[in-house]
Amino acid sequence: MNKIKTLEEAMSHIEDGMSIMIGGFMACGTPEKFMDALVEKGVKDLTIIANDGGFPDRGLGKLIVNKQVKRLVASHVGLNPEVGNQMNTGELDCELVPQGTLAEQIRAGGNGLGGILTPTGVGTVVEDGKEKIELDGKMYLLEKAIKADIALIGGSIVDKKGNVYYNKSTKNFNPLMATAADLVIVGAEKIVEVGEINANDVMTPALFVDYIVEV
Amino acid sequence: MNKIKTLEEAMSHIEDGMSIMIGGFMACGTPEKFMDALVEKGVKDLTIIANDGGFPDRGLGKLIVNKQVKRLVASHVGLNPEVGNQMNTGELDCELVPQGTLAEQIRAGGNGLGGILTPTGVGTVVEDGKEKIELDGKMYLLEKAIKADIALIGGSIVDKKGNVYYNKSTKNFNPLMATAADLVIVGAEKIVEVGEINANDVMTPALFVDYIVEV
Amino acid sequence: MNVKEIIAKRVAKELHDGDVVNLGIGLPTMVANYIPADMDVTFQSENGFVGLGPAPEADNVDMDLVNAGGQPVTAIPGAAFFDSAVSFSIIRGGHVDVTVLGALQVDEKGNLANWMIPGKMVPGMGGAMDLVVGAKKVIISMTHTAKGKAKILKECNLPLTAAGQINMIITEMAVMEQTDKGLVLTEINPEYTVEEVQAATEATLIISDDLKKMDIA
Amino acid sequence: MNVKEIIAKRVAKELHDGDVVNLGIGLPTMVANYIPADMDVTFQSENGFVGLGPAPEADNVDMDLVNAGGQPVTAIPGAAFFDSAVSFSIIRGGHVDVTVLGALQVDEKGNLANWMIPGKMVPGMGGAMDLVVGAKKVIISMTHTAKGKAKILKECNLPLTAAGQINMIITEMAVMEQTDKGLVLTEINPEYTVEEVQAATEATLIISDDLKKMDIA
Repeated sequence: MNKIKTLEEAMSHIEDGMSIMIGGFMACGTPEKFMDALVEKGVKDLTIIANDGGFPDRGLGKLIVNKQVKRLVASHVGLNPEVGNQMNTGELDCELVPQGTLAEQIRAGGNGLGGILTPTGVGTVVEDGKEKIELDGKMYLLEKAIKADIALIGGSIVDKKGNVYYNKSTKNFNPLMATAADLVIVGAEKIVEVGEINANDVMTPALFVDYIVEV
Repeated sequence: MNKIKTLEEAMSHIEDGMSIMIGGFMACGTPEKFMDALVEKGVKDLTIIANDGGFPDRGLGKLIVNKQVKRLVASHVGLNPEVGNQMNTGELDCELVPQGTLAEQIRAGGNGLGGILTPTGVGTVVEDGKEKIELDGKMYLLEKAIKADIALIGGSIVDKKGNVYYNKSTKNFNPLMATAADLVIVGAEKIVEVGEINANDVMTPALFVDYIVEV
Repeated sequence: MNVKEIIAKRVAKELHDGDVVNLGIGLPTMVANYIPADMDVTFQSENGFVGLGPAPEADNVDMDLVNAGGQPVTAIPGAAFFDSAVSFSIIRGGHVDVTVLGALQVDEKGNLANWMIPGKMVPGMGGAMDLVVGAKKVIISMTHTAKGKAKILKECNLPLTAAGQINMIITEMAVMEQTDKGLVLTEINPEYTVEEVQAATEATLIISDDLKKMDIA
Repeated sequence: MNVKEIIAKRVAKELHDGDVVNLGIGLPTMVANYIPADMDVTFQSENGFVGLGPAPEADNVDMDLVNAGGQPVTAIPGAAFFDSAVSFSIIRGGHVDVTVLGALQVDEKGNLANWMIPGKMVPGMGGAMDLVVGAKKVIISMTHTAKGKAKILKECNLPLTAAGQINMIITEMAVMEQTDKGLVLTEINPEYTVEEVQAATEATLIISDDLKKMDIA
């Protein structure tokens, strides 16, 4: 099982209309080469699930500027004005989700939970259309698990088996998304031999990773 | 803020009737000196939340043999026959919980979720008395968050600020329990200076830890 | 081969290159002995790691590294340790390809009972309920009967571990697959007749048109 | 001091030795400048770490280390990095002692609106909804009015970030604490009268019996 692929091989699995989780936080930890490859490939009508809308020229923001995204699920889109513009024109359907809720929904999707009960968003528009459950006198929203067709994550050091190590604040949504998609592709800044990452320090076990691309 | 305490100082916070989470899996990762100290101290009527019932002479099993436990919440008690004995005599109230559910309940307790929806236990006695929720055609049990007064966890390397690093399979329930109790006491196999654990590799951030005891 | 070896060897044939596998305590553990050397199968241990290796030499025991039974083990290169929440993310989330467990009882509806005998033995379910619900394929490996009494029933009467989650049952007498129509006998130990297998089974077996012989050598 | 400095310095007085603090983007960030050197306050950054340090020198920027605004920062010794689920375990789980955020509107019921102006500006809530629900103490730090219009209202008319979660409001004119009875004016900038503060505030202020002067030097 050789998981190491060329950028082209890996991106060939991404098709129009797919749902894609993209790791990173304001482009930190986002596999930038994957963004460029998707822009070049021109796949469209994508549903993107990510922390934020990136910047117009950095991170997944490029896909939005290039009008490849039909739907965006994110917690913050303030640093990419193009998101607001396309929301206003109706070109982009954008669902805003509290960041901690989004993290839990993706985690739940990856670990077989149907959803979680969170107090976040109670008494706000976030609760619209959702089941509210009172437990021991406190009100919670039932937030459902999220999964995707593809997860594109960025890893700082990846061994040839697919074990991933994230440096500093590049971790963010990457380990969560690695569990929650049918096909997980890691953009590796550095590929090392199996055993070079201390087993204690592996942050995403190899079993979650399908393909590795050196970026 | 000096978090480093003597064994006696740390154990002085544990009183009759308290609920205590004890880290470890079949005694691996359990702070054994804390168990011995509690046996010596003789606190009783404890509610213990842990993966298992330990062994009669190792791990939290000692507390059960010494009849200090009123209630045990655990996933497996087969390796400590004294649990079964005390269940039969009515001395011990033992609630058996699927291991993955217990892990999620403790995690939920530590992170402000009211609970989680799991498919585990549907169609079994585990569902008795619990709310069942159907989502997208699949049935889930609503399992509520668990918290405790005290968490006793074992850390392999702990810095003076309280950042914890767990070696190999000692991790198990320890990082989860560290988030879910009012007072968290770490038994440290080795105490190092702040900064000696790489910030990437910290497994329990210091903010979760109240006291550190060298064991 | 003895009974356990026949079962373990047959279970091993269900594993494929690249699989992530969780083996229950006892008989299922023996399956690891029958994996071809060139096949890349990763063993998951629900106490918190993937990359479970064989038991250590007596002079090389590390008590920080145990399996889900609390026994010292080893880890192979490329192993990864994690906490119990991540461990069950792997299990419940469908990232385990095959789980192999023992059973007290199974039935023709795919139900499994393996965690308690009321009033007698209550070891607890440990990770079994999550494994059975979460793994892509659930294989029950066990002796066909217990002290002459059937364990493959029309309906379990012990408390269930999970309802309708079993995919395959492998015993020393036979291999049975759970289908919408019921339990299909797909392979038989050539030392037994179909009638003998059915006689040792309370559940009604559907005999496969393509009934094969189990390898018992 | 200018308006922002007055506010940031006053907010800093609410922090205690050992506190874990999350500072919102913008004005709240300035609070870090007023922490006494001998006080151990740990800053949490919701993108995934505790132990946030000051901005790096221009020649020492590490793009793997950014704050929740995507700007390069540094980490102090003893820092710890984690993923977004753990980050919000810290936040939602009540392990953040104080969160300091800006606001578009607040009201006398402790409600906060700071994440959107319908039809105009929809940046999203980011981590704010979780922070406000989860932190032990929620401090709103903001200018008292916006272009002469009151921001401290009887009732917010923008979409809420959270209902009833605010504990304290600190502006350049005053310090107000949320109580069961309503918004209590506890400190006032000596350059203003109580009447002037009330005039700039739509909510009805309850004047503390022990009204103190804000330090504006």
